[in-house]
Amino acid sequence: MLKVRDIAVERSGVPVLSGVSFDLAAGHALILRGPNGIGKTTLLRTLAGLQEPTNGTCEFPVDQAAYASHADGIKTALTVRENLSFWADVYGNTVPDVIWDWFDLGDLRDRFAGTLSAGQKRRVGLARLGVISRKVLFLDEPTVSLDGFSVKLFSSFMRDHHLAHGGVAVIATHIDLGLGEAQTLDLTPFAAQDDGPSDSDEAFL
Amino acid sequence: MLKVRDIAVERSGVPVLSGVSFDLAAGHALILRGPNGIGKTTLLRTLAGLQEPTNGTCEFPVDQAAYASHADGIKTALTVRENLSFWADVYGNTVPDVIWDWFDLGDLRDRFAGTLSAGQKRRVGLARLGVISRKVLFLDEPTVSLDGFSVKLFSSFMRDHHLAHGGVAVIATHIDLGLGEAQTLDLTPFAAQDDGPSDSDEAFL
Amino acid sequence: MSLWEYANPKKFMGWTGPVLPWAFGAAGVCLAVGLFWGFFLTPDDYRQGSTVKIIYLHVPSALMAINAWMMMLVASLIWLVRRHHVSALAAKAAAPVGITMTLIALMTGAIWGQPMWGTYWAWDPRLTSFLILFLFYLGYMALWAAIDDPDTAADLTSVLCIVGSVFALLSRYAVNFWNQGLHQGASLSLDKEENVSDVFFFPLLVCIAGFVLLFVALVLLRTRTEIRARRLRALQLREVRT
Amino acid sequence: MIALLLRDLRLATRAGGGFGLGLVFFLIVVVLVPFGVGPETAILSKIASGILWVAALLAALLSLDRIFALDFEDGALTLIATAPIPLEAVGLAKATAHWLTTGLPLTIAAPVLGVLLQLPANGYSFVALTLLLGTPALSMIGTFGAALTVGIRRGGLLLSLLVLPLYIPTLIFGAEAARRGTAGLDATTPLLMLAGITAGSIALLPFATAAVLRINLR
Amino acid sequence: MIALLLRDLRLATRAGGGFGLGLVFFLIVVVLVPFGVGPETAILSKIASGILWVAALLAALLSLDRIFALDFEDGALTLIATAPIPLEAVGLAKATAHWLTTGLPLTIAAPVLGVLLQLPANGYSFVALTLLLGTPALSMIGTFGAALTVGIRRGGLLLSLLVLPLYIPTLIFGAEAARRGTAGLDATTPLLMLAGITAGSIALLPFATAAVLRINLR
Ligand code: HEM
Ligand SMILES: Nc1ncnc2c1ncn2[C@@H]1O[C@H](COP(=O)(O)OP(=O)(O)OP(=O)(O)O)[C@@H](O)[C@H]1O
Ligand SMILES: Nc1ncnc2c1ncn2[C@@H]1O[C@H](COP(=O)(O)OP(=O)(O)OP(=O)(O)O)[C@@H](O)[C@H]1O
Ligand SMILES: [Mg+2]
Ligand SMILES: [Mg+2]
Repeated sequence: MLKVRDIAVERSGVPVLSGVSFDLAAGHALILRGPNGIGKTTLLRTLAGLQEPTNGTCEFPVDQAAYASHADGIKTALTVRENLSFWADVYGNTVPDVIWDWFDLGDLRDRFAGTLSAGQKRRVGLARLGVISRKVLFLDEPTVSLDGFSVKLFSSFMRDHHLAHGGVAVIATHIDLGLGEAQTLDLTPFAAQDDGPSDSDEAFL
Repeated sequence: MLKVRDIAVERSGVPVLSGVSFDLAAGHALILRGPNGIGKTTLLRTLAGLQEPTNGTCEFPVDQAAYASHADGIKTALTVRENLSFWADVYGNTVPDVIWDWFDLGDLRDRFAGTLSAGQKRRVGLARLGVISRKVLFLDEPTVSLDGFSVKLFSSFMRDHHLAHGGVAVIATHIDLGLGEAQTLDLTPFAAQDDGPSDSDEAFL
Repeated sequence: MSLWEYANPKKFMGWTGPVLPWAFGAAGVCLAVGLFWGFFLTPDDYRQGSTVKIIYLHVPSALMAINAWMMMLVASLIWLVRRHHVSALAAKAAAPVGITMTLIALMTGAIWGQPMWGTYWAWDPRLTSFLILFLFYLGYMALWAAIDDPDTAADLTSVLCIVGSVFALLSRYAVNFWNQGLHQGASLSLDKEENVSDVFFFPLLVCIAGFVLLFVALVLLRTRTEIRARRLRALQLREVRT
Repeated sequence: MIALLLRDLRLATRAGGGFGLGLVFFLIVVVLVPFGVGPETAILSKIASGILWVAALLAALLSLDRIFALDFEDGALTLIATAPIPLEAVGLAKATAHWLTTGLPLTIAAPVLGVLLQLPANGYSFVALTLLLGTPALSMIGTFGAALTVGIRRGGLLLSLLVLPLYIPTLIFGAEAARRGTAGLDATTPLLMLAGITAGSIALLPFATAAVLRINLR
Repeated sequence: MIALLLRDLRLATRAGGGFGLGLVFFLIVVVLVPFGVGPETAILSKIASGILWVAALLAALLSLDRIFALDFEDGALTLIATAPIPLEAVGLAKATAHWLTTGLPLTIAAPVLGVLLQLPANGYSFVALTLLLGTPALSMIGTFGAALTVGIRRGGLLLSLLVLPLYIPTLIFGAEAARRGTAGLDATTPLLMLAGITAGSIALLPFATAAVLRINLR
């Protein structure tokens, strides 16, 4: 469902990763690992279409993809429910009632998002994924600030509601998500050569 | 060195925790645990003096205390070195040369902080603690976004350079820091009574 | 039992409940008498014709506009020093009443200005300082509205009210210096020489009394509403936690 | 697109959302000018329509940085950009929300504030008409400018700098039409030009806005 | 305190830092006014000193929200508040940095821009003098306002609303002194008042600023 071939990415003109390839069949997740600054965020942004790869190709149903970044994009002046319905509207869905249970948000439904704790906010950010129901997810450190229980909520959402229905996911994380069967890709070996100038700098060399 | 007695805290007029007491002798750390939204952040803010406790007392050498929040307070338009020297100046210190090794920042010294990855930024935020050299530290999820190696850097900084020199630290975290000997305090039992209105709402009920 | 006890929200609700209808009643009677007397039982002015009768709305509202701010200043100080919630809420409650008074004074003045000075507006010092007062009210209310946490809002608006008062005084002086005006000088004073003639004066006094009473009644009413809103909030917050 | 528009309007009317503050700023600029210039009626009434236009422009300008920056900072913009709405529609929705919360209230308030500046009697309708025609262009151009500066933290003043030259044609024709109208002269040509600028901006700038957003989110 | 001041100055001069943008805004307002008001010399030279003051005030106003909001958003303000600098000193340092990056450049630029507005010859020194005396008050009052609204996301326009009435006395005395000076009249009283306001603000407002910051960080 997701096919990445020999992709190379750069950040602000500095090459970051190169030669990354992987395949992901429906129902599978890929965990991106690697030390800080290796380029996980950059790779995910590229897959999500926010920046162009400098080399290589990736194939997947673009209209089925969604991206979740470090930042949650939650509006502090809207309630949790309003935040989620906005995303539902944008993606032409409605907010399914089960979402409140999936992410343990029942009690927080009508709280202003600005008054949530770090982890509660993050849960709302993740609930967005359940609302938009896209098949191809690119997630950047989704479990930051979450306690152990919430991490479990997230993994069971991924396993039972996303992957089980034929979704795929590429997830950058530093912790163990408990998605036992997921493939892992350590990006360390793909770090770009220092001497490879970027496409646009190359012209001046 | 740090003595907290029967402290109660609230957030925006809602009681969050009550009856929290603990003692911390020089050279010891306390790990705060508890599910998202239990009140770790609120407790740390109270200890750091940003808000008043609604009850109870805490005693520690105030002029030796420092606080590190979820957010790093790093100026993206300054270089890493400039960021750290600012904090050194504010606390009347200079930036010790060892700091670059402690937090593996040698290569990033003259990068603008805005061009760092999430984890690199966090390392700079932590390096601030080494720069200001205060004895009593209140740390809110210091290892968010850090990879395993950086978490180890942080724990050895805490153990070998902070606690070993008679410092104390109260640390809220969801992961295992590997500070083996540290006490742990789970805040779950201290959640404030549901019917205990805050001082200022009380008058209206 | 100290006087402060009456400022406890529950006590306050207790004693204001019965007082409120009387306050409104008295305000109604004074206004009815004063305005009727003023509008129908006094002669037209020899220069201004019947337009002079606007004075029965204009002067009382102008006085109350200033006094409302004074009251807010006192209430803010009490909140900062003694932290009495009712005091903060009373200041909050007085602002919309005060701004309405300011607007009435401005509008009646403008309507009066057209026949008198041939223009709705002139940058006369008195008028100008009222406009500035209006801005202060607006800022004060906007700050209340912008902050969710009621205690924080009370603290911040109190500081704003105090700092604002100093600058309002300064503006009053500045404006006087800046432009010599068209507007009447003070014509209500103990010094009889300067006063308007008695025919206008007595109904005016009754109207002023009516406005004072109306102000008190409205502020009490609104303070009660604010207290209830706070109570509701407290209950909701408790709800959220259970 | 409607969802986005509704959300923006809702956000604007929430606490701290800034609805009405553009209006207040307009009011305050209009009030300040006499303090600076002095209270003489003769001078004030001559400059009234021009000052109203400049003040409306500044008020519109000041609320521009809210258009995208908030969504950018909390990450919502990235998510919106990867959502199934064309970025052109996003630009248009944002501009519409800006106009509804700023341009329209300004247009309604301008005649009232004209009193303070001693605007001559027949100026009221012209000031209102020109603002009604011109403010949509201000919102659309401003949205483009906001999209240009969205990556820059607190680009507020840079934004003003970029947008103001783009505003000048609108200002010239708008203020000229208002001035001619107030003075009882024929104002057809500037009015037509004003309408043309507005129509052109709305037709073309959403595409530029989308292009620029795409680059800034890269 | 010096460390904070130096940091703020350095940040201001970095990319996107906003140094000089206040100045540019000032320039642009001054340029816009003739477009709005029309080009007649007689009118322009009468309103020149007043418009310069109003424009300077607006430029100062627009850069106010940078004073605390950036530090608040990235958490630096909380850390500074728990650092061993009294908050009063923080307020003063912030106001000083604001003045050095905005008030001072404006003062220097104003006489130059006076040319565009046909300022009469003997007005230049008075405009510069009054701005030099008055802009520190604008920075200090503005810092207080910025501290007041720091908890509110993008409180920019609310900030303007709160600060503008506080600016009025400064504006009146400043503009009046400049006008009288330009017209060759005696300007001693307004100049003294202006100096008084500046001195008073600097003496007292840091305390109010600190109080308000403490509340907002709670
Ligand atoms: C928008 C315009 C106006 C405003 C804001 C305004 C404001 C005020 C204020 C604040 C007072 C109370 C003075 C005091 O007792 O301290 C007052 C009183 C008065 N005004 Fe006006 N005024 C306006 C227009 C006018 C006009 C057009 C007239 C008629 C010529 C007028 C006639 C009076 C008179 C006779 C008093 C009573 C004087 C006194 O008792 O002090 N006003 N006005
Ligand atoms: N805005 C930027 N401008 C320039 N360089 C950047 C920028 N953001 C990140 N970089 C650099 O690009 C490289 C890859 O960063 P990226 O954010 O992709 O890392 P990451 O693997 O996500 O790290 P982390 O685990 O810390 O989030 C790093 O060396 C980083 O310093
Ligand atoms: N700004 C705020 N206004 C009102 N309530 C808040 C605010 N911030 C947090 N809360 C509430 O206060 C309680 C305690 O929050 P706090 O941030 O202290 O939790 P935490 O233990 O740090 O959680 P996390 O692990 O998610 O960071 C939570 O129920 C939260 O919803
Ligand atoms: Mg990353
Ligand atoms: Mg927390």
